[in-house]
Amino acid sequence: MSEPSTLVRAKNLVKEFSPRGGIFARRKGRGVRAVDGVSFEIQRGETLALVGESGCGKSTMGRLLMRLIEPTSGEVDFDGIELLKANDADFRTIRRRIQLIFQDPASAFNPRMTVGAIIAEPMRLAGFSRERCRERVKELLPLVGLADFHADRYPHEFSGGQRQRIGIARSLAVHPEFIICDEPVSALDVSIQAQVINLLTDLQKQFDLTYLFISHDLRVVRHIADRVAVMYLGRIVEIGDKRAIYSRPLHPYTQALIAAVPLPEPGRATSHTRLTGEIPSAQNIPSGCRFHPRCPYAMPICHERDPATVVTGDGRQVACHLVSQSLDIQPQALEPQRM
Amino acid sequence: MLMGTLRGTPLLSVRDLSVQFRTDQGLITAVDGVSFDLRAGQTLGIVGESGSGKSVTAMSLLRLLPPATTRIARGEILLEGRDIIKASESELERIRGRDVSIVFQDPMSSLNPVLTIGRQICEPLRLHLKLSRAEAKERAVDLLGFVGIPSPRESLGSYPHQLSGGQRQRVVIAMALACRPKVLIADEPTTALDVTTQAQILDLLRELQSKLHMAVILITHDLGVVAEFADDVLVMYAGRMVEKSPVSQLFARARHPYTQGLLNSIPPFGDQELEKLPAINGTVPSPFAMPSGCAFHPRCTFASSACLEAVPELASCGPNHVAACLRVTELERMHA
Amino acid sequence: MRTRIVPVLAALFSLSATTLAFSAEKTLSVAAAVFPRSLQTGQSSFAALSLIAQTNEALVGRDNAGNISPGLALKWEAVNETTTRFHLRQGVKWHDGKDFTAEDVAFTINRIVDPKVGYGLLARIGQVSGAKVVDKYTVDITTKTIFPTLVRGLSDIVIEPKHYYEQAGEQAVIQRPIGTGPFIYKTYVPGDRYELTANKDYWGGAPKYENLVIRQIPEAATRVASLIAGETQIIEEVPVDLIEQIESSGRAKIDEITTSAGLILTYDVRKPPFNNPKVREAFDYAINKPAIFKEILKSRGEILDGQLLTKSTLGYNPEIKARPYDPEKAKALLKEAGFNFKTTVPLATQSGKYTSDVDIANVVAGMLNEIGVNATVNVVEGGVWSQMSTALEMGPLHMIAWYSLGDADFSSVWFTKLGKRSVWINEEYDALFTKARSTSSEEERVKYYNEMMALMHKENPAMFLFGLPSIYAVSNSITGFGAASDKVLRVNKAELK
Amino acid sequence: MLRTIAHRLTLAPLTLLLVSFVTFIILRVTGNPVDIYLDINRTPEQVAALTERLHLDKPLLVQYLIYLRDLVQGDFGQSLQYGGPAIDAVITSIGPTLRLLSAALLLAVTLGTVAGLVAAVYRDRFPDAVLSALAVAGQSMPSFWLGILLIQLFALKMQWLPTSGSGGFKYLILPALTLSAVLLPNFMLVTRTAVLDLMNEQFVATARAKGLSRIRILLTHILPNAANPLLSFLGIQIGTLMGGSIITESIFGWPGIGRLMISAVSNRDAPVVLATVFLVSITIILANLVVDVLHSIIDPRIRH
Amino acid sequence: MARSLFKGQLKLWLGGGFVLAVVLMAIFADWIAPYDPYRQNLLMRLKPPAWMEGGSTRHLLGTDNYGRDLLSRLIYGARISLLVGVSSMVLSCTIGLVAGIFAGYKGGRCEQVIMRLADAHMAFPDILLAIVMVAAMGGGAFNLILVLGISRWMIYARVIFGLTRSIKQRPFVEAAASYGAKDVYITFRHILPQLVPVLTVLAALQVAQMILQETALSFLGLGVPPPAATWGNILAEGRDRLFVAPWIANAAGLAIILLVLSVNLFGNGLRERFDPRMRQAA
Repeated sequence: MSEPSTLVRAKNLVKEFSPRGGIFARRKGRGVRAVDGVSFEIQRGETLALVGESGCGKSTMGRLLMRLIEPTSGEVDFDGIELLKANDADFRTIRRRIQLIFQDPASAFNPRMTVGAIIAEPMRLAGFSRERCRERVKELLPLVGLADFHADRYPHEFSGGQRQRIGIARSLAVHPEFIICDEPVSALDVSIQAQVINLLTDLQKQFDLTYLFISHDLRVVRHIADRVAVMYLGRIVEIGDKRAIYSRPLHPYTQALIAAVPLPEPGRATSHTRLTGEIPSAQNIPSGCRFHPRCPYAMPICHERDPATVVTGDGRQVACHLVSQSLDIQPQALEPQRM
Repeated sequence: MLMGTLRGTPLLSVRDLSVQFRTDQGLITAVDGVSFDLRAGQTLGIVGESGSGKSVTAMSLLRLLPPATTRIARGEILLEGRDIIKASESELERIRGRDVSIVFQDPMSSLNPVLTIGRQICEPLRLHLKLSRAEAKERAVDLLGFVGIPSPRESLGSYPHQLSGGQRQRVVIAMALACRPKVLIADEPTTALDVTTQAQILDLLRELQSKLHMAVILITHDLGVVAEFADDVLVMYAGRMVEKSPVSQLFARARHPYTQGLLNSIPPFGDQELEKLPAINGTVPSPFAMPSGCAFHPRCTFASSACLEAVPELASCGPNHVAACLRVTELERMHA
Repeated sequence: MRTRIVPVLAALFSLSATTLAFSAEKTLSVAAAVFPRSLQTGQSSFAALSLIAQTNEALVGRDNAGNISPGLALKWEAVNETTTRFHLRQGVKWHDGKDFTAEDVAFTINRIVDPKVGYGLLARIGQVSGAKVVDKYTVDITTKTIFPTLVRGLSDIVIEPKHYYEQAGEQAVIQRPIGTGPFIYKTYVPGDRYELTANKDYWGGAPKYENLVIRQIPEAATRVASLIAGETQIIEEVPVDLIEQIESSGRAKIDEITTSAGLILTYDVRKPPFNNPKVREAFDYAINKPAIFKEILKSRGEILDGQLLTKSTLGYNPEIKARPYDPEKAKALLKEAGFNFKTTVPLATQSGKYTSDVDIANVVAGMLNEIGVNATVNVVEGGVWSQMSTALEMGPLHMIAWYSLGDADFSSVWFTKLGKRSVWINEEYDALFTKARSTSSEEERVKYYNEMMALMHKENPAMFLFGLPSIYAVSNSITGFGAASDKVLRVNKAELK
Repeated sequence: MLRTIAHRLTLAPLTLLLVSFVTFIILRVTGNPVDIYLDINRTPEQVAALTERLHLDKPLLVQYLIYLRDLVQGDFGQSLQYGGPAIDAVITSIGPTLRLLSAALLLAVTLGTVAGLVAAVYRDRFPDAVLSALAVAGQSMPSFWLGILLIQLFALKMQWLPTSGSGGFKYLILPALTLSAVLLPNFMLVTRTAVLDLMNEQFVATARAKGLSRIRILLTHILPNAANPLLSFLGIQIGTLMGGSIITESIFGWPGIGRLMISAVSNRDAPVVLATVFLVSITIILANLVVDVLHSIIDPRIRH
Repeated sequence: MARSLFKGQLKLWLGGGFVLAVVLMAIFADWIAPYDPYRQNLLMRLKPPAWMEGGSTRHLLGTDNYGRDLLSRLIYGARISLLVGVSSMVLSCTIGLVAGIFAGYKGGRCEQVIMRLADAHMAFPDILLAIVMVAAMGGGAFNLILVLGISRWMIYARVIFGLTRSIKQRPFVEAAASYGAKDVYITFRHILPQLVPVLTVLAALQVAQMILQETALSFLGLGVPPPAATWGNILAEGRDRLFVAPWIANAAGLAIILLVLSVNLFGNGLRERFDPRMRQAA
């Protein structure tokens, strides 16, 4: 790992999906804020895991970072370059340095293309010669544990794990620095999951890659991440070092999340905190702290005021009134999370 | 009334169950020689990866597989001594939903989208218990309250899409429990749910089981869920059972290399950190190209030449513990 | 759901049942091929007159053979060269009970001759200048010149009630006509049916049945089927091919009559190739008229003798004979004329307007093909046809029939400047026509007519094909009905068995 | 639900505008009504009067706008063919057409649903093979020939039914049969596919696990769900059915809107053609609205 | 399963074979047809087919009203039916494809405009539009192709729109976009190839519809004008002679149903081959 320096910095990212409407019926109304003012940094060479339950906005977040979805507002800084303001040519070269690995390896490929063509596609789009593409494919296949002859086959001839390897090979094709892994193993069987996770960590070491690892599986995240960001309803509620978060989660949601993980330890006491209710729809976000309706420790202030993000002693950032109070910080003294 | 069977004698007894599918490419054996016993109040976890035959086993228990393409090739399914395989369609209809119920993975698609949940819960009540419309409705309200649906009476008129995922699964469970079945089969009941919801549903199931003293078959791919929930565990691989034991024993001392591999490949959650996860190499075999001998041998680090030839039988390797591995004793010695 | 849908459907079906409110025994059903667009008087189609004549009558009657008889006028005499006096039938009542008087006649005639009205049949009495009431039952009609065809022309002009026009207006008259005729208007559904009830007080004797329904069934085969199935008792425009079928069914018989219509193929003589008389002559030689007459018309009607007029029409020239069928000569003539065989020659015709019209057009085109002419058939719909004929742009060839009503004047007029329909203008012909119109001597008129026919035969403004038959099929259960040479339905004397 | 109805309602004026515009322009460009309706004996006064009445001296677009203005006031213009208001002719004709359509629809829907259910239940077995083969044959059958065959058989040979025209119930049978054949095969196939698809649904397995019999599942679980795709299909097919009625009407001399349309078109009676086109579109839009409402009655997901 | 595969195969061969035979027949009509289809012979009018009383082997299927050989006319008639059927399909397919991809890919206002147009058009019977247009523009093969082509574009547009939109949401399109692929590239490389199977099946089935539509218009007298030998014309002429010469209408009717049936079989066979679960598209 090289010297810690920031590769990606997201600041106050917001994505609001506008409501659907016809040409005549432009319905007035609030859009859905899938991502609501998210800021974080990723250091070069590290793995930041973004965890949360379905609908919390973590996948949208990943796509905002590479402008696959255009953010409504906010800033993304990649290696010192303001991504959202970059012109087309600049953006094209930057985009090559950021790659995405998809959750469902079955649908991530055009079923009518051979594996070779699939892996070569990013290169061809980047203007590589046919010859170089072929060579690079030959390099990449063994790298991800596949054989040369696989290049002429079609995706449907492969198993799920193998397909994810193809996806990884494709994402590596143009020598990226930053890879966004969107639930890369959640569609795989347990025994295959481990293989792919190992591959990802090997590659990270080999090519000095930086990962944003999006997942709902806290066990996998526990293994692969350096730092963890927990998202709830479009916000990051807690972000910090993996060990700190897993050993002593501060935000009640993080606590509940970790407590809910079923562990292969029969007889373990099950007296852990259970959340009631379920994650509300992003269309009607609760007032105040958006977690308060499910929070076992909710206080009157939680109903009214959006908690500000505070930094704890171990460098963690948490957005919770309870934490702020225990730290004895006046919430109003802090800069609000979003302008 | 659930005490009709004495503790100790099995409520459900499956012997050498084999199920075959007719496909375009020919006949395949999806489940081969599965046997287990289930007593009232007991929970059996069936664990396996996709294609291991665990869901097919579950569906066969109620003979829910389409007869046009499936065939139960061998075996017996004895429910309180009656063989379900020999039962007529009308006998089956009496058993289903009354003696044995099933909960599927995806609560959304398990519910008919155009019928109210009240109507769907009342269906088995009216059918099996011959309740009147009003009686059934009252029972449905009770049931919904029982599974933790807030304001159950109002919910009767709701449609599935108006509920959240967790509530839907609660409704499905209420439906399955409507006639107080002796056996509840839960086929990946929490896979489609979020972690926090999964925890809630598992808690609910556990609570219901202890209240109703049902036998539960829990089918899952998640060893963590099994560890929290089951009394006994049956591990399946490529259609065959490879190991069966009480849950504590399995997690403490798995005997089959596959089970061991499976346990090892779960990322640890405690304080220890691993550079690399111990993964099982290779992939699950296709049902059309089953390896000879032990189906696991191509992926097994301990495979010997014998494993290529003989299909291992289940052999006892401890109290209530069986495993289907030729080298189970050798390995035991190796580890010791 | 079911409970709500059923009554709605039941209502829909019962609705359809109520339209059949007539008792079948007392109803005469007639199937017509063509319906007019409305019941407006003055439309120059026989289809219109045939419907209008059920309710309204003319001063002068006309029978199936075309003979003139007293109608609403009992008798008439010339007062001077340009005035004719009509003595009206007394005691005739309109359907609303009002008396029919000379006022009505004067009103009708004076209305028609007003050019602003645009009365389509005005040409029938084109020379009339007006009408004057002499007394309640006497009226004088004056003409601009001597007008020998006045009386015959009046047989096409129905008299309309003055009081009704004044009370209700023209639209109402069209929507719900009132007449003196044997039948009273009940409903008219354009394109479908005209329902009438018998006029019990008809001066000519009440019809022997209660209701008359005239249905439009455009498809000939369906018309025949309806007759054989007993749904209709009389059908018009029987296609010649089906005659045998009807006769062999044992349920109906054929009644036919030769009409006064001459079916001709008109050339556009203003433009090439038909501005060349040799081409027109060649075409005449190319068509085997006797073969068509025998095979297509099954020898019904007649072959025109090289002239516009049928044999029974006043003015028929017995000396003219049709040019014989001689394809070799036709080819030779065409070559001589430098005819361009590559150009297409479309032949415009209407469909179902005249007996076997499309068939004849197709066969003619086929025969032209035989001599190397690239002829095609262009079946033109009614609306387009009238558009084309108004613009006098019918294309190089078009097929049409002119009715003479027994007197050459009525059909030969269409080739004069006065008739406005001809692209062939011949001063000599026009002069002869004017002379014929201006003499009161029938002998002289015939002489002029004969000369006109001879001139036309020589000049060939059109190919003269056939005198058309009018073929009806009548159920055996009907008596007292006969085929009409003018295609006007006369059913008031019919009886249902 | 309100959304779909609102969608329909915004679509309605668009459809009407579009359809009337296209028809208006086509008809105006291709024939001058003055030439059609005033014959050679016309007077200049008449020409001037008609030209003014029909605004023919104005630019085409202005003519259309004037037409629209009159339309809004309920004035479709005078029929050139029949003299009276154009809309009257259309209204007299739409009754028989609706009668024919509803009879055909009833036939097609009942027979199609039953046949589709049977085919689905006996999937890949003899009844399915026969019904599916018949359906494909039916799809390939030109309705006009079917009409002709029916006339040959039932009217000419057996003489059971009238050949054409309108009147009592007997007159309705053959046209309704012919018209229903336009829809029936497709309706059956859609039913079959829908039912087969639904049979694979998890909730059907759940219902079976509850102990419900197959027939009960078919009736109480599958059919209500199948109604959904079937209704959508019906919505799309209403136009086709309307189109089919034009041909059917001309075969059987049924005095409906189709025959009126054909005669109006060939006589260049623009006001009647436009009024017909307008009413047909409105009928289809209304029918689709009914379908939408039924949709929402059957499917709670749409309702909420 | 294997049985149904075979069934699909059988449909494909049976349907395709007959269609091919008709195509060859149409192309080589000059050699195959025993007579000139336009050659009249008044003495041989309305002769029944060879197997009926009064028929002769000189005219296998009998003659029509003008003594023209019915078999020859049917053989030549295939030309028009196929020409109009295929050409109008190509036209409407092209319009629909472009509109559908555009609407499905671009979305937004573009989608609104195109799909509302398609909806509006859908709410209007295509035959009605065809009647108005043909009546105004006149018959003839070219006009017919134009009219039929325009009258059905929205069927393709709707199917293609739906497919494009769903393909666009598939991750591989997103993947391509993430490498900086431009819209045109994505359309041609990733979307079009996915559309091919559906489009092929739809097109095949639509040819059948187009042939039916052409014959329907000809039957109403709005098709290619006589004396052109088209199946619709023959049927319309035959209808007027159902009493005396039912074989004319029936021969043409049979020809139409056989061709349309084979095209349908072929299309269904294709559908089962490409995707047994593909929805009723047409």
